[in-house]
Amino acid sequence: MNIMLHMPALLIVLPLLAAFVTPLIDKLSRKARNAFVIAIVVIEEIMMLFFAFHIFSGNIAIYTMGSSEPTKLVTEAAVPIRIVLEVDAMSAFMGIISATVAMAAAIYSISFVEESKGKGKFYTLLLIMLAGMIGMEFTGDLFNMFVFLEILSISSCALIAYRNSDGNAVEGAFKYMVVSNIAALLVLFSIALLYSQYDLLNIAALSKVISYTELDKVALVLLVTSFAMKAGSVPMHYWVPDGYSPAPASITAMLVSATQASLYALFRVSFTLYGKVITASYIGVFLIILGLLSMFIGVTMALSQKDIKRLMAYHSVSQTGYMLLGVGIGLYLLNTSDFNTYGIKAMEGGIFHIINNAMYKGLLFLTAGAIFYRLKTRNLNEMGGLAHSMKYTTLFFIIGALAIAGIPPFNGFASKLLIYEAAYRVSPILSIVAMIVSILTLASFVKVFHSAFMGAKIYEVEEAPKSMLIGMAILAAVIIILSIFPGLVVDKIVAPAAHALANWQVYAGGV
Amino acid sequence: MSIVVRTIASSIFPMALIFSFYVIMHGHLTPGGGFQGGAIAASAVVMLLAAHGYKRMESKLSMDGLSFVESTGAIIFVVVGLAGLIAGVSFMYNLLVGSPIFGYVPHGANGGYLNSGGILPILNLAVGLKVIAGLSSVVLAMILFTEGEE
Amino acid sequence: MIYNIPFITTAILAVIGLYAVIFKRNLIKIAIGITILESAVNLSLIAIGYRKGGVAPIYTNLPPNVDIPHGMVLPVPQALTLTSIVIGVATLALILAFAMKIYKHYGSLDSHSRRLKE
Amino acid sequence: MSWEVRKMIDMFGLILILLSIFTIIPAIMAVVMKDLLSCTIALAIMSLILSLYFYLLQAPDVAIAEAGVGACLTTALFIVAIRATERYEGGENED
Amino acid sequence: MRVFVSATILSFILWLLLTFNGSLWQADEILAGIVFSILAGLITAKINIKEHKNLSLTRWLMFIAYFPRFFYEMAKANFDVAYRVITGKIKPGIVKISPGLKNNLSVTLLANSITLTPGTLTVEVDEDKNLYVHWINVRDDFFQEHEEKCRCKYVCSTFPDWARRIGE
Amino acid sequence: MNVFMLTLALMGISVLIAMIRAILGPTIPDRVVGLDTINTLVISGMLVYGAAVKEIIYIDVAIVYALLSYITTVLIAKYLEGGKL
Amino acid sequence: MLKTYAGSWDAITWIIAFITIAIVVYIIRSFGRKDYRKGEAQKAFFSGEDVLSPEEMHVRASNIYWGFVEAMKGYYAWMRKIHNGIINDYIAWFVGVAAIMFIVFFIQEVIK
Amino acid sequence: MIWWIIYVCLGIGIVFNLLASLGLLRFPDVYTRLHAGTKCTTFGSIFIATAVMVYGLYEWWKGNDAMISMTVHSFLALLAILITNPTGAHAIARAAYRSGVKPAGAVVDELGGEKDD
Repeated sequence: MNIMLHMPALLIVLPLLAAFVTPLIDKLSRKARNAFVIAIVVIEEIMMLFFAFHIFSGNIAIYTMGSSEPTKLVTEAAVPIRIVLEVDAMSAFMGIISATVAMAAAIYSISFVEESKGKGKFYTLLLIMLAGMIGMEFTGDLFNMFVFLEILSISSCALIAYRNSDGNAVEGAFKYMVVSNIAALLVLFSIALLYSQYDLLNIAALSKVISYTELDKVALVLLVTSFAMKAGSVPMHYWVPDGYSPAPASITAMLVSATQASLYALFRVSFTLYGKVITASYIGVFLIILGLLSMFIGVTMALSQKDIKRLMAYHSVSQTGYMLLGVGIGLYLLNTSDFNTYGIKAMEGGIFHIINNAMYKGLLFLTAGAIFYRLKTRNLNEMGGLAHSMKYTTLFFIIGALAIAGIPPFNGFASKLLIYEAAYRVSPILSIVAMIVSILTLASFVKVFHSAFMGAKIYEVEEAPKSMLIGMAILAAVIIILSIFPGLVVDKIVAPAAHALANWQVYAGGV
Repeated sequence: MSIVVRTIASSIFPMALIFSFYVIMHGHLTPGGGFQGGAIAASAVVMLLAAHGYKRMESKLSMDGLSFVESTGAIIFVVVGLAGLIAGVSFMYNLLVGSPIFGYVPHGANGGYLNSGGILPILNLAVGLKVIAGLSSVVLAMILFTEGEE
Repeated sequence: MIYNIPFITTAILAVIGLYAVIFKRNLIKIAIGITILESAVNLSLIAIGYRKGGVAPIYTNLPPNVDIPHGMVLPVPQALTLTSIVIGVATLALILAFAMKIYKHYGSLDSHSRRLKE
Repeated sequence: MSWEVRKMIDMFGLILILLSIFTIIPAIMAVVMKDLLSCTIALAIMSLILSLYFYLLQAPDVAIAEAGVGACLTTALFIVAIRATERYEGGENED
Repeated sequence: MRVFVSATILSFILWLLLTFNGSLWQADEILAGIVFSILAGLITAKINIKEHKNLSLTRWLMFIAYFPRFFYEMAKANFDVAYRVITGKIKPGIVKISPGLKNNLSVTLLANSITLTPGTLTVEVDEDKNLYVHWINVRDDFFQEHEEKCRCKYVCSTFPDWARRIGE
Repeated sequence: MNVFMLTLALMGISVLIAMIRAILGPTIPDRVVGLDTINTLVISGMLVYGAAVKEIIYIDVAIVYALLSYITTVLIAKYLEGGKL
Repeated sequence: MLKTYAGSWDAITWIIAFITIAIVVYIIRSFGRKDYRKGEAQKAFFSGEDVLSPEEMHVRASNIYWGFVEAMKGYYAWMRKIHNGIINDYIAWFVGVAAIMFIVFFIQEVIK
Repeated sequence: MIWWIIYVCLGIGIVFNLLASLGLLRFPDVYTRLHAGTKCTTFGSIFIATAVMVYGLYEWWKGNDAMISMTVHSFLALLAILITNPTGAHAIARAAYRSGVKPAGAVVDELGGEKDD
């Protein structure tokens, strides 16, 4: 059997199966369970990398579940009952992010949540969350996207409330649940609207026949708004700090890539599903406006926070703004002559920023978790002088902070540079706002660095445990690789993803 | 609750259970399937809980056992799916078509033969197990929470 | 025209559900609102699948002289609705569990009472 | 009532209108009432009628699922939740 | 064990009824029926709390024979209630009767029979298996009677005897 | 005109009246009585509709309701009695 | 080598340049006086008084950027009002954005 | 002839269901409403189910083999109603009494003093 052929299904099924096996192994011994989970996430990562590079070399993988020939679809005239997975470069790109962050988070969690009971459930939910993310990114039809969206949000809600002795955690989880549930219901409603007209659920098949009627417009508005809310863009970002801050740190890192899965869905809908008709809409301008608002409001709110994870959560809103700005410029310029000159560069910047953000934001959340693990507080006012005792954590924090602020050798700078230039070409104001936001980001991380790590030694604490350091080191290593070889990464990984997103015909032609 | 309610609940329980099995097993023939049947059986469990009170049911229902059943159901489901993949066809491929057990799959309308679904009855059963255990344990967990508070 | 009635019902139910979520301060009321909204979406899905004079999409005991694919209502929306109901139970249970926990922590179900700010 | 209108509203349409009314009234009650237990009952009624609605729209599969879930499990969850919290919206002492 | 056997047999009969579709059952249907009946029986024996025990055929036959008699009473009383619905002439009250039954099943049967007969409604069953019945039209001569047997007769004609025969 | 459909429509009126009680009901038990009545009516409605379209499989739904509707009643009764669930 | 729209960016070049500049700076720094007196002469004073201990000197997070926050007081007051943490308002914002988008789409339709 | 049986059964069923609803509306308190609401509907349902059963038998007799299962399933539904409905009524009545609803205009209340658990 050709393993590459079955890879899309395997990548989703493996964490799902592991998730259900974990509680059984948990009954045997804890060590076995930890080893099992780590083995699974590492295998998943390796498989994902192999598969992704297979995809990046110009293939589109299609997998029809339950069919005797999985790569072949049923004919278009037949009812599209079967579940179809379709993986193009963009999906594979998102898949790499999810798998990497999940690997780091799973390794990090070994000692991070050791003291609390019900750890088997923790890993079950984490693996289900991973399966949900990958499923959402790999699926080729809209309804499956809804199902995986719900799987993702249910498991992540349960994980946010994992420390349920903390009132804030439960409250954040409640808010996230209500918000994501309503978003998902409206997504389902718009799927119903689309289905009622075309009798199709497959994204590729739909994108060929979509004709932009009134109902399509309603569906577009609902889909874009819902996914934007799930991605946490201003002014629907309120759940982000509430949900991110009380969750266990490894889960917060996962949540970052979960919101990016929603962002992927947003891009997929606006680029591919409505790719044929998108010139007739203002959706690109809408994304740019959302991006600008997200960047500015996110960063200014972050500046005045004193809870370290809330601060970082607001930064993640602000970074989402960069992605929306970059990809929004691409969408705005799509089908114009400027697209091939700088529109595609903006999109590359936005997409490159997705992987950058997942890595350094994940790393920063993990360092915040390490601080919380030792000090049992998230309040910046009660910290200080940690650089004396937590040397590696400090190092990782510096790497993450410099990367997020866009200080030159790091990857954040590369992606921001791409966005700045293209944005300047569209309108100088966009670029200036982006730069101001970048400066404010640096400023707020200087604040964190100063108040948490600098100063005299106040607390007698030890360095974070080894597994946590390994988890952080993985992400830091990825950041450094991304920083040193930005050209290579953009050429090999990001550009295929951007082109896959920009050309809906390729995706639609895959079916 | 009073004797009357308790007695009736106890007598209805096997009826609801067998009806739920009927719905689960005939999922590919009549309306119903794994989820519906599972919901019925879970409702029957809730009925017992309501009629007898948690205190009397405590020794009979355990969270551990339920979660074991739940995991088993899910694993069966995934493994049956994977079997098709390992056989080299595709995930969730209906392997049993044409085989003597569950094999005979006529095309179009039939009079409702039980063994005409291929792997569908197995999948339905797996989903049923999962749903029974899952929904019961949801209600049980919420009741436990209430109990723990007072 | 008469077959648009389910859609009108859907719209009204959706508005009621959203009203409850936006204007009701009680957390359990919010859960109720979400349930109503979900029912609205389910109803719309089923109504989309309905065809006048169709029979249920079940092969066994099919009435004689019914053309199989075209004499039936659409089966796909029903499958979608089923999934949606399944998910609905899970989310409802989770939301109510969170509401109970919040009540335990803060002694109030009011969404305005004590909350994460800024 | 003209002949066209009368032809349009056949028996099935009449039943659909009735069911729509029956679905909307409990929904409104579930939102408006102060006593959460009453809201739960209203929700149960809504789910019941909704199940009949599904049933009439030729979806017995969904009707069974809605029956199993709406008739018992939703109510059970709500009642357990109300049991653990408070019964009246806006606190016990208010109205 | 007894619970298991009775639940299994009941389940199997129900399964056969449910899957009967005009012609005789297929072998696989019966096989599945046996398997699932046993499963249902096992689960019932495991998690059900048994409140009664009986498995005799004569009792089931008696139960079936009880139906017409009961139905007659029910119909008779139903018209009475219909009359009261229309006119609104009611004289409610809660009375206590002591049928002297010992078994849970027979009490349940009696209580349900009383409840199903319009005009009377079991409100409460106490520890000594006395029934408190809400009666929609309390007859005056009920209070003159002091012997328990006769008091029963007003509320529930001969149901206690039937209940005793079936349940005990 | 199918006589079963007519029956269904007439039973709709009964449901309407019962629903008025469920809405007005001063106490919770009153509303539950309304719910119970509607339950029974809906079950018979399902039977009738199943006969009207000659679909045997529809009767299953009625059985489900007949078995399960009682649980709601018991649950609410349990709550009102004040016992722990 | 990352090619952007207007130019290019290469991290390795940048790092080499950075290291070169750093070495140059270090060399220049090493030209400084080596016989500078340690001890009393290095001690700093704060308005003529001794400096506080490092623990007390540590500026708490809330005080950092106090000036910035103070200067943008109006903006922050407005933001605080919006970020009120009420779940109902979250959904209301969502519905509001959707409504704005609907309006935009319909205006677009009307103009055409 | 068969059809007349069905008509009569349906008619009785509808009349009793309507009466039940009316009684639900007219009676003064929970217990009396229970009399009307639960029992009359059960009685009505028996007749409606009988009509459906007769119809199924008739169809079966006409040669449509599968229709017998409509009769059987209707009978099972009827059985379930007959078992559960009075129990539900009893449960509500008991709960109502315990939650403090007194029978309106009762001439006698022998349960009055004995509110034990």
